[in-house]
Amino acid sequence: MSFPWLTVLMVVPLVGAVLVAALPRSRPELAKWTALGVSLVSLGISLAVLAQFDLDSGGFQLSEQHEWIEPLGVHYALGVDGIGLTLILMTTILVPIVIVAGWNDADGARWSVKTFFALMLALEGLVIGVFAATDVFLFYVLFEAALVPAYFLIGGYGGARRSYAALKFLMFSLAGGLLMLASVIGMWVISSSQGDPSFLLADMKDLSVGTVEGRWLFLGFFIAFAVKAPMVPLHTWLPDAASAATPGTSVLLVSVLDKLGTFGMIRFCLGLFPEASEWASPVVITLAVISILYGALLAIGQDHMMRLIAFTSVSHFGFIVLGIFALTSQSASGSTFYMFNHGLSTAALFLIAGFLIQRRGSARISDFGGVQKIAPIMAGLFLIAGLASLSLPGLSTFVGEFLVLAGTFTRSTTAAVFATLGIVLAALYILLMYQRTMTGPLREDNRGVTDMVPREIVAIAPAVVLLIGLGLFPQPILDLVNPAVSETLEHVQVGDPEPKTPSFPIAEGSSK
Amino acid sequence: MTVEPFIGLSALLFAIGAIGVLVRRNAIVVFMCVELMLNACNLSFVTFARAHGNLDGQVAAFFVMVVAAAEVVVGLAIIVSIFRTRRSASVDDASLLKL
Amino acid sequence: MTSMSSIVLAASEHADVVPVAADGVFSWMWLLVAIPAVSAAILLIGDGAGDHGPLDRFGHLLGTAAAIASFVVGVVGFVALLGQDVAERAVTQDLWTWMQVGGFDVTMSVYYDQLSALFVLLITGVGSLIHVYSIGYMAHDPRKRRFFGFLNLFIAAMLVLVLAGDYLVLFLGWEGVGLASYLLIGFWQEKRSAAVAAKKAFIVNRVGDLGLALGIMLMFAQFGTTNIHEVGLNVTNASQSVATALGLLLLLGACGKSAQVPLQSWLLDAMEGPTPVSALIHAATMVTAGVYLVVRSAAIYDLSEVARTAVVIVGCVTLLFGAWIGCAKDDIKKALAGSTMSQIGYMMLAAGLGPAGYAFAIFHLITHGFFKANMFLGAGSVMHGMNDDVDMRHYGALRKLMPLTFITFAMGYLAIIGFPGFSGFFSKDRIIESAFATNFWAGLAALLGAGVTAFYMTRVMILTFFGERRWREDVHPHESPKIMTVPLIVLAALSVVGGALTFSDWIEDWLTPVTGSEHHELGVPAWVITLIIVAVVAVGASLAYVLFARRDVPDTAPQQVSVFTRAGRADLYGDAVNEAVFMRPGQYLTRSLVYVDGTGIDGAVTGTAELVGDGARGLRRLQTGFVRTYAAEIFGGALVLVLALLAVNLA
Amino acid sequence: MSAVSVQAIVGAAPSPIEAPDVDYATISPLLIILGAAVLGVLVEAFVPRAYRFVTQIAVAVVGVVAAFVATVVVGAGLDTVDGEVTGRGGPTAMGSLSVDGPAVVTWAMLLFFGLLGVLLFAERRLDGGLSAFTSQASTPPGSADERHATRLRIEHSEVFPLAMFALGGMMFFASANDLLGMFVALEVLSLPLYLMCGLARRRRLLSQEAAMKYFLLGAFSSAFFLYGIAMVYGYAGSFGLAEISTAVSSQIGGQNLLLAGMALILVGLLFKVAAVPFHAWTPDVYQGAPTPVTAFMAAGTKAAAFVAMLRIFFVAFGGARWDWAPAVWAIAIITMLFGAIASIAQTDVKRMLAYSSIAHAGFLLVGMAGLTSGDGVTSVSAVLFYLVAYGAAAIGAFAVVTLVRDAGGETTHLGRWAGLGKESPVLAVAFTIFLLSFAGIPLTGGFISKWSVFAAAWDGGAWPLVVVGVVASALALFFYIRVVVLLFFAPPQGDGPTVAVPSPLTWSVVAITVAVTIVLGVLPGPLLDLVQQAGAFVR
Repeated sequence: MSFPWLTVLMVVPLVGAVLVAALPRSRPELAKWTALGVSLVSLGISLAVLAQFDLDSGGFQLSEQHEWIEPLGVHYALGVDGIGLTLILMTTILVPIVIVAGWNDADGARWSVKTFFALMLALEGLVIGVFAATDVFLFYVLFEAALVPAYFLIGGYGGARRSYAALKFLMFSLAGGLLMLASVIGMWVISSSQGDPSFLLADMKDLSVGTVEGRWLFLGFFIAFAVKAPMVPLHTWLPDAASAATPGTSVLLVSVLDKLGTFGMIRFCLGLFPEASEWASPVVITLAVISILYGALLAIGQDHMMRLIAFTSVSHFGFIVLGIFALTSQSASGSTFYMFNHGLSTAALFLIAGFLIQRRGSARISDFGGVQKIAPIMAGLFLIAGLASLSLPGLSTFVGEFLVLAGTFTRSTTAAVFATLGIVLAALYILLMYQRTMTGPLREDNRGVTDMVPREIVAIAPAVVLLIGLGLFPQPILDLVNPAVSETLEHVQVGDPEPKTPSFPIAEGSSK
Repeated sequence: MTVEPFIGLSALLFAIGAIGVLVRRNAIVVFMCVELMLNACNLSFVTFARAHGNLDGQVAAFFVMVVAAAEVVVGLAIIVSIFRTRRSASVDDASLLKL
Repeated sequence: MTSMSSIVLAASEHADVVPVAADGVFSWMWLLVAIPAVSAAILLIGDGAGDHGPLDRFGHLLGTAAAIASFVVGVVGFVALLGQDVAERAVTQDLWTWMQVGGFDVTMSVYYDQLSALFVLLITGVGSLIHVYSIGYMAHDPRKRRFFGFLNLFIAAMLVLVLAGDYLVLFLGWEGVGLASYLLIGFWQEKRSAAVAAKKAFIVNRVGDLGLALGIMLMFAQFGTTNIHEVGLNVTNASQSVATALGLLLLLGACGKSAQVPLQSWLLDAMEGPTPVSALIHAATMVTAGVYLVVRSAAIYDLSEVARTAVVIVGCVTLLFGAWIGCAKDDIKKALAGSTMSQIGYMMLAAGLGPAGYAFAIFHLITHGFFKANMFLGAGSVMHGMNDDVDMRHYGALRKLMPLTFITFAMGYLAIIGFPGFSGFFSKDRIIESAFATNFWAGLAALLGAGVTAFYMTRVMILTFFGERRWREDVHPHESPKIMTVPLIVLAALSVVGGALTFSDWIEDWLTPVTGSEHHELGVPAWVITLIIVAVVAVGASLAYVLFARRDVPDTAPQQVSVFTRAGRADLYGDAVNEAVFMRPGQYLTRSLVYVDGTGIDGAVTGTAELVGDGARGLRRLQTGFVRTYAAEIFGGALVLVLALLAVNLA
Repeated sequence: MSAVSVQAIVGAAPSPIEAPDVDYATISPLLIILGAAVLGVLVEAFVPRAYRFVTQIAVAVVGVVAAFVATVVVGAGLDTVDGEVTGRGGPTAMGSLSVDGPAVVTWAMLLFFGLLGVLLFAERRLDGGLSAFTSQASTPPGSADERHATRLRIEHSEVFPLAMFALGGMMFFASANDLLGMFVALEVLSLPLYLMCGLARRRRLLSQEAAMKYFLLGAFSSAFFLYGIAMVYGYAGSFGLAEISTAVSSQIGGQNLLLAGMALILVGLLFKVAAVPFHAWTPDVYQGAPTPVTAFMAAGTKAAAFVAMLRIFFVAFGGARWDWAPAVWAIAIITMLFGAIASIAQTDVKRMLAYSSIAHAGFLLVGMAGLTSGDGVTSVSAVLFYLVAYGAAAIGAFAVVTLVRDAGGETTHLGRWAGLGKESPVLAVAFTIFLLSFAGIPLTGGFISKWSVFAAAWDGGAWPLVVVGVVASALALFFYIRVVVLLFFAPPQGDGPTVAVPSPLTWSVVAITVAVTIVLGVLPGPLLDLVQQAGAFVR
């Protein structure tokens, strides 16, 4: 057994969480620094994992496997493929950013500062575990367990209506999780009816599941993931949660936790129920397109900044799901890449909006105006984040979005055309928000708004750098993702559609 | 001689007992109705014992009596203590625990 | 084998263009983009240093230097290209793989050929001049550094656009210039009107981009590639309908960028930006990107009659539309903007004529770049002297006080109306000719447009420089500093001699490998057409003279005017239409959706919760606390149970 | 004294009475507990009052521990049998008891609960050095005598022998192999509980009322049970489960007797496990009874009754499965939904726990829909696991309830629990863990138990039950989570709840139950193995 990299990667934040929680309540600064340190260490470890990951040999790597609950065939099994690793990286990158950005968010909250950061680390650890789990049972357990810290982050540190939002979030997720539980049990029964039960993803993939029951079981998983994702009409928890929680929490919620849903769709819906996934894809694609347009239109209609951003995420998740169920290598890789970048761009948006709200004491867009004049740096970064959100070419979000659309186009032109309308709406909601908050004559009651302090700049800078850098050089991550995606699609047994026009014989010495 | 009449009688007794439990207020009477139900059971035990030609049922009857006696002890203890508290043996007065 | 050769024959003449790998000078073409990009980055990140760092003192110099440097590279490249023999004038260099997934493979490549070369010169050349001009024009703006940063950003993006070897890379530049234009239109952000105009420009452009993006997707779906050259080759195998669809989608994109009907509405508002921006982006370069796109995609349009016709119609409509607006505006910049629309209409029209017109489209594009930039800068110079007043009714008799501005502006004027011998004369003449040669009505529209152009430009000229002074009290007109006038002089010179490009059909021959060429024979000899044109122009000009030079000009715009004028002042109701058709319904839609989301979807959830709650309270009431009720429940339950089981048996 | 021996006497008239041969070693746990109970009675009689309480504790604890050891020994010694079902152990004591795998496991479980219960009974630090039980049950509440008795610090140490009797009855109930034995066991376990319910020191009116309600309804339902037995006897001519099952599978005619009998027996058992519509007593009794008793009762009675139910219906009525299964399904569904929904509107912690116990009865009934035997997750193994996890959590939860107090003793109104998270984080976390276990959140015992009953049911083809179960869990979740919100997020009322500092006794109970809940969630393997090794019932 080689060195258990993934276990370490998962355990370090958890241990860190315990450590931070154990620190004396009277020393909040110490807790903050410790948390930051731990998160940076796990970032380092994740990079080490990346370094060990072999791009050429696909499949799951750095795998670990131990018997856990022998009678049920449950294993403690971890392993990463390109998709999982990408999302793990996203998580480990985002958590330090969030910690630095939310440095003072917990001060003066009803709960202690240390708990705030402890919960963040706990969430990080559990989420990493989910991304790395290769045992369905383990996945389910961690998937549900991750809710607990998130729940307390919302309910313990949010603004008004936080406990309502927390409860709503938890209820939606748990209800979805229970449906998934039913499906998991179903899978187990099938597996035990075909020899010794085993929850290993590899074993469950090979089960022969009847068409009809396969579709029912698929539904159980899919709904759970659709709640997380969140897809219309199961999205209503997100705006409430995002508007009630602290910006940092919202980031962890939308950028990290919600990815579990879309990740689960690739890993489990496609992985366990290829037939059902293909069967369901028309409906899912329709829902995804609806999410895209619906989310965008509602975003345009919002006056609360956080709610607006939340709805933009509904729209973006529509793109991600669309890409996954279009079942082409372009769209699926695009979706995975999109997940990564959506994490960064949304994080930037939430955090900067958070700074703004914190300074002005109001989240209503109509309370702002002309901030650009006195806070140019904030305005600039906010604009970049916004442009990333409307996926401007040259920023990494564009790569993901275009891959999704192009891939979808080859599969379903109609869906692609309607989805593409989203880019116009995106421009609308972002630029409207920017115009109303940042530009125009400076309002008197906004004079108090100060520009970003170095700490905040340091927090946002990495995200911006990545957004631009990956916009021009996305290939490293795409190389990471492609093999995993193509394996998944082979498992689903769909190939990319061939170009419809026979290609013209290309003369010698041409560009390619 | 068939068993039906006896069974019918026992069923009747049982029903009377059950109805009594539902309609009477006095705890003592309610309790007596329960005893009546038990005795209805005894009757059918004995009847079936005859029908089957083995003694199990009759033995059972004895067990039931013993148990019933024990029940009386416990039951009366409880009822009496409540009576001493409330000066009333009506089961409807004791309805603080609800909702 | 035979089949393949037949395909080769089927392919239009672009097929025989074979890009050669870049070497020598050409392997440095990426510097064109890199220099301004880096400079832009430096200038913009300089923000971190606060607004009083060294960058704020020397930033504008850096920006200008970057533009000029990149111009030098452009010249070197152009000379080198002249040195190549014709077959090897399409040079391509793969820089890195942008994105590759499955069969989808996009390379960041430089594609430098005759067409790009001309554009590079235009962009960097005019760009540099305008940088220089801006040093003077923006001298007192506190955010000068950022302004030059944006200008550099624009130059870089525009060069990406014209050097792209792949439609997706072109799209990168395409949106890049859109962003730059957004930032520059809204440069004076504290003016709400500016901010709104900027947003409008970006969003209307996005609508166009919708077309371009879908076009690129269609290319991928059809040909499995988005490389411009390969698409050009493969499209010859595609069905008629595919070519048409591609053509129309690209046209939609072009309309957005080039402010062609129906996506014209943003250009006039865009005049909110600083005047150099209007000159560079909204006159000389960016707005012509649409024309570039069409010409670059010649291979596609060659195959679709329908698409070409659409282009022609858009061109004709816009050239009249713009001219009309130009006549009605009192704001000098808006008048010029209208004229820009109309001139680009000419280019579109030419491009729509196919191989017969591509070259002339580009030709007019270049000359227009010269004289329109010249006139905008001139207008800027005037405003500079008039305390940024833009209302021509407040001008008059400036020719004495601003001699240089007057002369240079006049050069531009003569060029645009097509005064014989000036650059505009040649380029416009060619277009109208070939228009007549292809389609009489198109030709007629173009001819009419020429007359109207003469009319409104003469009007501008007279109102601004002739007649008696109508200035406000506190205005003391004065000539602008050298730093501003020198660029004017250069551009004026170019406006005069720009026509030289066509001597001995140089530009046609130069572009032929890219665009192909064909010549429609006119029924009448060319000089007849030319005479007619000159006559029409003369009529337009003299009409304006009669209307505006003879009578004195009211200080405020008269309200009792013909419906034509009123319509023109209202931009022919373009905004009104947009508002009625898109904005209002959109707002209604969003508002109702917000309501639905709150009460409908979320309501369903909370409603269920409440329902359960009520159920719970109901059940709670069952627990009466009366032991006999409980007993009754037990008894009933027992009864039901017994009967149920018996029923199973009896049934 | 069982049916078989009776037959022997009558059968051959002249022959001498042969002594029934009983393998005392095998049933030693039972004997030890009953012995401890009797000893306890003697202690009451002879040990001076000063030492009585302590002595009783000693007797009880020693008895339980000894019985537990004996159980382990017996369990280790069970030999595997391969009949039509694989199992281990078998009938003993002339067939009146069946000491098989499930029985032994249940014994161990019950003894474990018993020990925890005794520890709670023994707690004396919470109420000014007095136990949770009234000084003299005979004195009217608030009377001078009562105050006098309290002043003299008189205490009811009878609860310990009573508890031992109840425990013995439960163990007997779980392993009785004929219906008559079961009836006796049922009464032996019930009668002491009736009394114990009435012994609360505080709020005696409620306590007495609870006792009376429990008693009357219990007697009422046991009458049904008995009448059912009578009918089944009439049908099969014997009380032995084995004989009955042969009759069920072979005999023709008299179906109605059988069916009615099964139904009535079911009534009696469903009453004990608190299934709808025979649940009505549960909230009132759980609330009124002294909390330690509630804890003991909640865990123990359910366990014993469920095992007995499984034994009767799988062993005796297994052949008629398709006659009773639908009824059980229906009741399971009603119970799950009722318990889940009704708990939402509760404002009293103890009542809330009562309703949750009703809901859990429903889930356990789902487990009954599984396979009777096999090497996977069978009904028996699933239900046994569930009972352990649920029992531990329930006892723990009630133990916490005993600690949250105000001037008037325990304060059980939910509103007063607001802000417990600040007052005593440890306690709040512990209670949360129990609630999460009830809700079936992963990494708690509740999750694995829910998981296994659902899996068993699905395996048995009852996937509709699983779906309803999932829905019910979702509903129940809403409630449990709301309580958690209350504990941590809601602003405390007034000065908030006060948490009494208990002796190590209660602490250890809380600690143990928390540990068990977590371990069963994280490492359920060993126990799952155990319950699966236990195999099926052997008749």
